[in-house]
Amino acid sequence: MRRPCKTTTRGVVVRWIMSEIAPIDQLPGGLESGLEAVLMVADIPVSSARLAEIFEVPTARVAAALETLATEYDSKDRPRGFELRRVASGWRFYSRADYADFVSSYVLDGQTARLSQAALETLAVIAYRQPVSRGRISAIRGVNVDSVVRTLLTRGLITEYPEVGDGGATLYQTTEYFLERLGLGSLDELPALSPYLPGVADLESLDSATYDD
Amino acid sequence: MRRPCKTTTRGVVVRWIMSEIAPIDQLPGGLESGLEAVLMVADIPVSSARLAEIFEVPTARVAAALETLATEYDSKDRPRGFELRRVASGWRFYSRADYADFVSSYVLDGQTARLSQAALETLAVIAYRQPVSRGRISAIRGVNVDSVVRTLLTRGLITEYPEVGDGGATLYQTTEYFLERLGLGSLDELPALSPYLPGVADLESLDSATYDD
Amino acid sequence: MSATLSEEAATDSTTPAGAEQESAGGFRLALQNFNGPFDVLLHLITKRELDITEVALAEVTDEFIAYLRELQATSAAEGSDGMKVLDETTEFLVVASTLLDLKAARLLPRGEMADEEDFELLEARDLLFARLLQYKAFKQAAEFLGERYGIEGARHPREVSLEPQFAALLPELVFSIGPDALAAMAAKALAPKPEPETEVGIGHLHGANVTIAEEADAITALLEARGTLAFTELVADADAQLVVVVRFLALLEMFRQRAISFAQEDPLGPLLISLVQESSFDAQAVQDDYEGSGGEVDHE
Repeated sequence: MRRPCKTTTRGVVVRWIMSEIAPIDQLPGGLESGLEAVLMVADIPVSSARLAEIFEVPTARVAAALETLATEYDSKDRPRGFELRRVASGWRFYSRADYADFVSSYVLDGQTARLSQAALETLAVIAYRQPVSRGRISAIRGVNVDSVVRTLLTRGLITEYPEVGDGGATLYQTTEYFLERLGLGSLDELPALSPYLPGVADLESLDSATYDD
Repeated sequence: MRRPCKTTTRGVVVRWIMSEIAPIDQLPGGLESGLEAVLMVADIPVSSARLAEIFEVPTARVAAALETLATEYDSKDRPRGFELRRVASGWRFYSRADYADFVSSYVLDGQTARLSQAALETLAVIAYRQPVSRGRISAIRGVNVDSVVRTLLTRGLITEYPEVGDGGATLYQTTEYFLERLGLGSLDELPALSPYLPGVADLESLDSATYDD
Repeated sequence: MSATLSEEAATDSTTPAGAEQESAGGFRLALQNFNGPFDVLLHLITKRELDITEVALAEVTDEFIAYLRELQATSAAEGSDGMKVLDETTEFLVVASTLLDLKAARLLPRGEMADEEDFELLEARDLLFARLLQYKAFKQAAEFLGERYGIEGARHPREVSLEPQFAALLPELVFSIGPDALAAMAAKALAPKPEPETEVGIGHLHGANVTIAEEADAITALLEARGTLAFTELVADADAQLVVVVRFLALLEMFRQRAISFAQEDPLGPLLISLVQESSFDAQAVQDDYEGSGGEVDHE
């Protein structure tokens, strides 16, 4: 796989065209393992174009490697418990449908129909401070909120905001479903915070989104 | 692996005792693929005991299958982009550290944010002396620790202990996330403190003798 | 408990980055790089590569003074102004004041615990070294945690949201709260939180309303009124041992800020204290130093 790297300008061009000695090729496992690493932690499907950028290789090479991986996981001899599927926006790891019964029993085990106090508080903060990042919610609540934010996402009460915040942080907002469940027509119908804050002098500043963390 | 399933009562009993023909064994890929499927949707470490319940097989068999998978992923020939690791109270998929550069260019989550020396020292005191009050930590470190404790709380590495200490002081303890984030199976895996340290009992009295007035 | 932290590695790690140039022979302490007074003390002691259980404070002090003499001779030979000597002296005094802080803990009224025998047992030096030993152990532990934290940061756990077909299996949420309850919850979470009571360990120093700032003011007033005074004269009006202790700490602070000068005319003679005329001593800043964050800097 590794070839001597030419240092001439033409050599560099060749490197990119040939795409044989990208940084990922220096690592054991090469591009395929690299793709597995990124996709293993990706929550949403990742396009082959984006993966090509990350690994500095041509999109076609990424696409081919993804197909190879997907086929390998589907092997008749030993189908993996996961599959790599291509959906509209890109590639993502899913659990294999054959094992859905077991996955379901894991998912349902210990589930309740109620949100925990921590989840409700987090939802309240998001409702009044949206769009807001997880870091900001953590700062406001003084605890790590990663897992409750995931629960709220899974439950469809919040969703990712289309734009990213400072430093590329994902922002969250409440959903239509959230309004429905609360019996509200729109976010404007959320009660003002002021009456719930006796003793706080500057209520206006609290209601407007100026919380400093 | 597959055996003809007897339908007599005795056959069912045998099936459970032998633990060879649990439902998962009827599927291609068997227990190993089943474990992969469940762990693929898990967002927290899953214990082998819980997996054993889901697949209706003995815990020892699950533990062995998990070890087999972990070893397979680590194969020298073709290390996978992911690893299966035992942390905190269970098993979980991680991206392999070798590909950290590529993964972190995709993931932006503060995972890599460093902890200051002050935060690490405070965390160490809490890890070894939990549950412990801020006053005790300050006494041990010789400086005020309020802001560092807040940082550790927000990061989810520590949490408040359910009961208060002497004089109503809030006590702190490390979290499951602390173990996960440090890749530890349990607190027992923390190395012993310096062998030159006086006995713990002596230190308790030392801390309180000087500062708890 | 599976392993024991490496003593060697940990000893190295206790040398803060700012102290690297010490191999050139200095005793310099870049205080801003240290993590509180214990850090400085620990550094002083590890620098000498001695088992800290066997080191008496007097030895560290003697060595420091010997070093200062050498430095003084060098700067005289080089014709420099001696500022370096002053800097290092004042820095050492901060360390010395910490030692005194610990000694002070012993001198202060302790209510029903004030048993003479207890005090003898809690001999200040032993106490200090035991505390340092403990601090050192935790520094080693912190290094272990730091390494793990760094290594593990290169791995990312899979924590993705549930695939839709499984999310659909979850029991329909029972929403037990309405908009008002949600607003109340948000208000509570967003309300400014009172700062937690500071629990600084040196609180006992001014438990009886004796503050370093006030005593510094008292000293300044005395010196302005009467010129150069001996320490005994400065504390002649003290009605409690606590005042004597705090006034002494105030002197160290004032010296650190170059607000006063010391003179000792004969060996073991009285220590004479006088105001440095052009100084601008900020008593309140001293108080802040003692009550505030104690040098804790959290860079996150």
